[in-house]
Amino acid sequence: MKKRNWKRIIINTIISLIIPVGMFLIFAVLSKGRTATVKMFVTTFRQSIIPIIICWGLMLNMSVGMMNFSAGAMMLCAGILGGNLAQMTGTGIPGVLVFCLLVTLVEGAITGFLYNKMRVPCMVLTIGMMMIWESFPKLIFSSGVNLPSSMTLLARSPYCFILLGVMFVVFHMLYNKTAFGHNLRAIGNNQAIANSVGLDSDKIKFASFVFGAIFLGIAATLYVSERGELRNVQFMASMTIMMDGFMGMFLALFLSKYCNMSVAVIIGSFSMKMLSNGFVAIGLSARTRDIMQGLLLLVLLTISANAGVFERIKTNKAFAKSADDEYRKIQQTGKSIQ
Amino acid sequence: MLKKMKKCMAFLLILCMAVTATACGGNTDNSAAVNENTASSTDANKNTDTDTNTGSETDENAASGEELPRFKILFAYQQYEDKLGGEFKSAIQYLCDAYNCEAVFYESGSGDTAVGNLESVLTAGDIDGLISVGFDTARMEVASKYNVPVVLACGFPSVEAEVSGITSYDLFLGGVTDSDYRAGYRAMESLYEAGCRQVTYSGLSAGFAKSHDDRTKGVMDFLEANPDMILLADSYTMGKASEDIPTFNASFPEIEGMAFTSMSDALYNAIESEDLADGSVKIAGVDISSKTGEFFERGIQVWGCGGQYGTAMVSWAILYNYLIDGTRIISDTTTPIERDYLEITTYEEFEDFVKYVGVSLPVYDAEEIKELIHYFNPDITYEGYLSHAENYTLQDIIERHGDKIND
Amino acid sequence: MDNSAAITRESEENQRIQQDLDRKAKSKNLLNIIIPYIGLGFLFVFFIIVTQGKFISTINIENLITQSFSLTIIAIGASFVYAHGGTDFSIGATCGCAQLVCGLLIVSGYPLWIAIAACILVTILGASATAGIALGLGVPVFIGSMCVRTTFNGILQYVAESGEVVIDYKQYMFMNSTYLKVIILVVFLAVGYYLFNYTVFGKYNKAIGGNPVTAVQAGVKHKKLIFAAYVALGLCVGVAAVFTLFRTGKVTGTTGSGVEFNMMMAIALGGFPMRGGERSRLSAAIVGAVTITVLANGLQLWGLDPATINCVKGVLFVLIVALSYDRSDGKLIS
Amino acid sequence: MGKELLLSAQGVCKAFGPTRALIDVDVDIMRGEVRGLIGENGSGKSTFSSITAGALKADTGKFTLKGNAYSPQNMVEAQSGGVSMIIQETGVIPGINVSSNIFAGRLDRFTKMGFLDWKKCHKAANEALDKIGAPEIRGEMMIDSLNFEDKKIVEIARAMSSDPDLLIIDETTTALAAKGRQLIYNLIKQMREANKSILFISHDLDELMSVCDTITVLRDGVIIDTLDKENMSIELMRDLMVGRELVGSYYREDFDGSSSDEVVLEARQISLRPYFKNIDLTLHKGEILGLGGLSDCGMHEIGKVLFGFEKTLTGEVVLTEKGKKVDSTTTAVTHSIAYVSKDRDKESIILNSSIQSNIVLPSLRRFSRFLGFIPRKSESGLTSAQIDQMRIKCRNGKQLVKELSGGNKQKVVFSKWLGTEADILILDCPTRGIDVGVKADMYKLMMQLKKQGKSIIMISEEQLELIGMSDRIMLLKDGSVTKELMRSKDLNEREVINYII
Repeated sequence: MKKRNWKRIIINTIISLIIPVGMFLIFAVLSKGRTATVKMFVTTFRQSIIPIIICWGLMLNMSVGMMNFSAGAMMLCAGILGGNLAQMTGTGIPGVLVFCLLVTLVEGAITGFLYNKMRVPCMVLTIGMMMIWESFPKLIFSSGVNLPSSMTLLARSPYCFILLGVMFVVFHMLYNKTAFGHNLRAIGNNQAIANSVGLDSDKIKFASFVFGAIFLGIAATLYVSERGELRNVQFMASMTIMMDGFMGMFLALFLSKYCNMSVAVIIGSFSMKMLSNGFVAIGLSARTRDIMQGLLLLVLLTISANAGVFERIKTNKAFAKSADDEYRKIQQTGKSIQ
Repeated sequence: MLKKMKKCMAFLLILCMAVTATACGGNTDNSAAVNENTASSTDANKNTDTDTNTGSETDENAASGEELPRFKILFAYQQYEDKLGGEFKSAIQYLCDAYNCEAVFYESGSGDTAVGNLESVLTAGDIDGLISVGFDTARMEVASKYNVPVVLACGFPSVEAEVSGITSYDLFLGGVTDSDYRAGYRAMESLYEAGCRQVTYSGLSAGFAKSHDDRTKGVMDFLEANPDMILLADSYTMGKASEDIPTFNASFPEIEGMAFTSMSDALYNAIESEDLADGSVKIAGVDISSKTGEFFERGIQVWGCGGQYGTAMVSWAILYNYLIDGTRIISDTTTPIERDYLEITTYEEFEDFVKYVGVSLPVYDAEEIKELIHYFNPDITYEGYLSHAENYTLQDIIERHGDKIND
Repeated sequence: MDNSAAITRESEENQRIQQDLDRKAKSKNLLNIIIPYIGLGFLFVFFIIVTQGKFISTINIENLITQSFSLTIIAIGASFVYAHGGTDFSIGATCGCAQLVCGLLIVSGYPLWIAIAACILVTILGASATAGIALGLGVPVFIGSMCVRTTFNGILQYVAESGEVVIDYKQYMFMNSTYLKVIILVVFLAVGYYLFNYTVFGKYNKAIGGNPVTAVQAGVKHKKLIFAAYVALGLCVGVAAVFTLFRTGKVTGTTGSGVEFNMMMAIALGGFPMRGGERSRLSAAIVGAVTITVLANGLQLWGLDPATINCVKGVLFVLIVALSYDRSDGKLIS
Repeated sequence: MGKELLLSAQGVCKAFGPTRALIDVDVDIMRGEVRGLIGENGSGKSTFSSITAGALKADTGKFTLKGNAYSPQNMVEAQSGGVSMIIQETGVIPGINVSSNIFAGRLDRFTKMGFLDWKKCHKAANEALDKIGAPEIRGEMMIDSLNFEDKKIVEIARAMSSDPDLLIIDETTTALAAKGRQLIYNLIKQMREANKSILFISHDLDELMSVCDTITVLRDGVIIDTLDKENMSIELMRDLMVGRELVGSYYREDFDGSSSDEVVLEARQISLRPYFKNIDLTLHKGEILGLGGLSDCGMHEIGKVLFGFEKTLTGEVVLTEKGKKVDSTTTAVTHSIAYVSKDRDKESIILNSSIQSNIVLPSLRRFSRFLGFIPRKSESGLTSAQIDQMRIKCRNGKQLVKELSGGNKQKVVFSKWLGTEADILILDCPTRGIDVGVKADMYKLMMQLKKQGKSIIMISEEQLELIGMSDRIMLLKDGSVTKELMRSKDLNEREVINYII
């Protein structure tokens, strides 16, 4: 029992690491070692922190089959409001953190409330909310936010990793170790039954919005501190903020078959960043980069989507063969009897 | 179910009303123009904010304002969120207040939405004239359909078909543009002079704004002219420039220089946190932001430029000429009046720039614009405009109204 | 009701109860029929008031037609894709590329019809690529189309970088005539409506949206159908692309960006069920498309400050959805 | 056994839209009583039980449980109140383990300062499973690794885990094979001994007779009568619930198993991993071929392969006279093969769409005219014809299928295939969870089809049905044929069971 488990674990780890490692090697070769430096690794990892955290936030909604398009806008709104409020109140770095969290929490709560009241698909609702969150800060702080360098510390090297670590623990616990996490999955897997056996899906979905908001709040904090300034964006522009989060999430969804979700997200988002950075290091021009990225991404997803397909075919073949053999035997014996 | 619906309808209606209230009440003048019912409230705060934004505005009105006819001037720009957008807005607002005109701003949008938006905006209010940042034949067609004269500010079309298309319309009064190509070229040049041979460039997605495309062209041409300068990497993703810096740095430790189509604090911060600010890397880029000075002081930035909004003011003058007495300044509309940027290469220049360009009083005050208007100054000519464009420098601004600006 | 019911339910008040239950049901059905249009109606009234009637001036009505043209055409195609529960994020990029090809051909002097044909071909190729990826490679179409999007966007940028493609606008003014657009719109609406409601194509698509397994067990060639649906979308996008090109007169790197989101919003606003199935109605998609245009147009007419427009847009969006979305899934919605 | 009142319902009414499912229903259940609840499909049995178990809410009427008023908001509340139910259709949540299924919605009780304590949870789950006599299922197993039957057992465990005073068993036994049934009977015995009560809903009248103390008959939402042990009789019950005389017996009378030796469908050495290997099968014209076995013996998958829904790994399925290979459902349907799946709601019908579009779906290709045009008339024509013929209980063809009761759903499935005028029908558990009335109709129908020279493959877990209906019975055990029996008078359940266990 135990032994078999170990084997399984090893296999799974290998499968889930194929993509990042493979990509790393490919790029290392193509870029003549440029990507194989520690610096590159650290940079890529640091760049993927925000996507990872966003991704965790989205994942909570995603596992109930809800896609939150307003995530980027929520972050932007939080960043601008939070940053300004922190400066006004002179609460410094903790201020930024707290206010960003506060804003996203409120946003999450409102979205969740409307979702339960209106009973329209999350996708639809959040498109609307995106427009609101995008343009709301404009009415108050038309010129966005500018943070003094003293307040952007959180994005710097040790602290951002610490934050990541903390959020990792939080997500891992939330998703795997709490009743909430399991209720979430139950609803995600079959809501009709989950309801009929008495899971309060409204409550749980609302919670998923709020908990998701926590992650977005942290992401917003990092986002605003990393840039030190945020400008209000135009209609739907906030999508780009969370797009890499999205891409990572889909990869993670595939990987989660082989490793724990919380890790899968990290691998997924990291791979995505590696992809975009790798092409830069190779020295492709920006344009070809876009094209290549699209194609490689496709390859990547195809691989992960079809993981295990070949072994299935193989086992089927084996089964068919054995069947044939047996059949032939029976025939012969049948003949010999006659 | 129905009850639920009623409930959330009520909730949303309240939300809606709240927003509309802010929209009509708390906001700039144009809304007042369209719906009278809120005019009173907005007039009130119009006065207040114009007071704050220009000190010398009231006596302008006293001098010449009253008897001037009231024109409604439309200004088009992609997005007013960025710094330049803000500058455009306040500059045009300033002139319109000074000359008893009414300014209407709208976001032009791109593609066929741009055409649609223009149609709608022109349908909305009896617009007398349009100043547009970037323009094309399709929109010119719309404008002429609504019989609105147009002046193009910043980003004059370069493709032959486009130029002939636009200029074939009688209502096209010509264009005033910054020498964006030169700006791009100069940025690289100054990096080159500073000894950088291996550089990166961060631009904007092609087609988003003509001026940025021109800058990119300038950059590329310089690179061709000087093969010993190598472009290590370039990127054009909107709003991601600051995220590219770490990538560039990590994959090309040998970077010596970085050029940007538009500087912003985000970039400066990225450079800072990537420890590129130790002087190993020089930077050059268009647009001035709050951190620019510091980087000049530390000798990291070797070249910067700004002050485009002056161009918009000149375009305004051209339009006003046509509106008030039908004077056409530009006879041959196929070539725009080209104006250089205010270039900055030292910290001192930066200080001046902040003092004389980035303040409440625009680079041209109402009096100086008067000189450009035939109605007030009959002997103004096209040549006059050209020379006026020639000596658009910091020095010139200081001479013109340095005294008006109190330290 | 069958006779056994009559025996047990003949009692006075049971009869009465049954009657007013039936009445309730009737009125509910009636409501369900008008609900999808409430949002649009609300908007019309709202804008007519805030723009003091400018909104329904003849000139603006004409504007509305021309402005809603492309999106409506696309919505017709999209409704087939969404009917079987699919989606496509690549159409913006393919739309851009198609215009690029069309523009280049025109500029280099090929006859108009070739250019148009090529334009439509490109979008169909794009859509087929998306479908192929989803069906052949088993990648979820949502994300598969993202990849197609990135790729096509790259291609567009790649070419557009070397300078925008500008066609002789005035020479092709006839392509902008409102009459032509109205005619094409009517044709597409008619064909779309026919296909969607009266043919195997439409019905099978809806069936697949409802329950793929059942559809397959009923002998539906689902892959073939889904592919066909995407091709239909491609065709519509192609046509839209052609007219967009002649409306704008040029192709830049950003041409076509955002079309996919507009399409999605149209689908959402019209109350088109996101998972497709029986309840998908073509009219919903079209109402959505019109609503989007009305929103954009009306808010510009209203003349709000640019900063406010999007906020109001968002609120109105949510409001309309709240008014007119079909809620029969109740809690089970996701 | 003291006759003290456990649960009483007074004047319960419930309406779905304009259809009234329950009208003024009064039921009193004593402690230690096993109460049977019978009625045709759509007579309101399930509605009543769901309301009692808190899955639905009554419009009017009041419940009292153990003397005090009782109105549960959801099933969890009902369970804590002491009422729990085993649902008719499969009701386990996929993708999570058995424990979280058993304690779905009640996981919080195993949390220590917010975190789940799995040890405790699994332990409790295993106890529950042991208690109902299913020690082979463990809490830490993934639910998806269990077969249909064991999933049902997990549900039972869920119901019992809160040791209820009233257990509602809603048509569960019909879905179960021998093992599960035995398990349930034991359960009932235990409960009765512990002076607790059962509300037992089933279509198997003999079963009811043997199990129940009293039986309440519902028809069309109204209580017709309540019989106690003395005056129970199959005939009486049938007549009461159907409201009309059911003449003759239920299965076919004749015992002539011969059929024309013209083969219509032939399967040569078909296999499907991991279900079965090397099955040869021939179906003759006008023959009813029965496939029997335990639910996990692979017979259901055989049906799928024969229909071309699953691809066989070896050999082939051939339509003999046309010599056409059946490799896809499309070929199957176009060559008039029909398939009724066992899992009705998941596979056979589109819940969220109207009766009409369900019924016409497989016939559309036949209807389609020039340019794939489908005349509205042919659709509505077929629908109304089928609704009449099958006596589907509904407002009209536009009604959504999900609003129908189990049996009526099944009728819709049948009518959709009858509409295609198929020559070969593959019926997987055709009478699963439907009442006597409908059952009788179905069997009559099958005989009619047989007479019309159509061939039927009937896959069934009910031996009686197999013996009663088929000309030839193939019995399977773990994926291979163990015995082939011809129709004969002296064929009995015993015999059959020997070959399948």
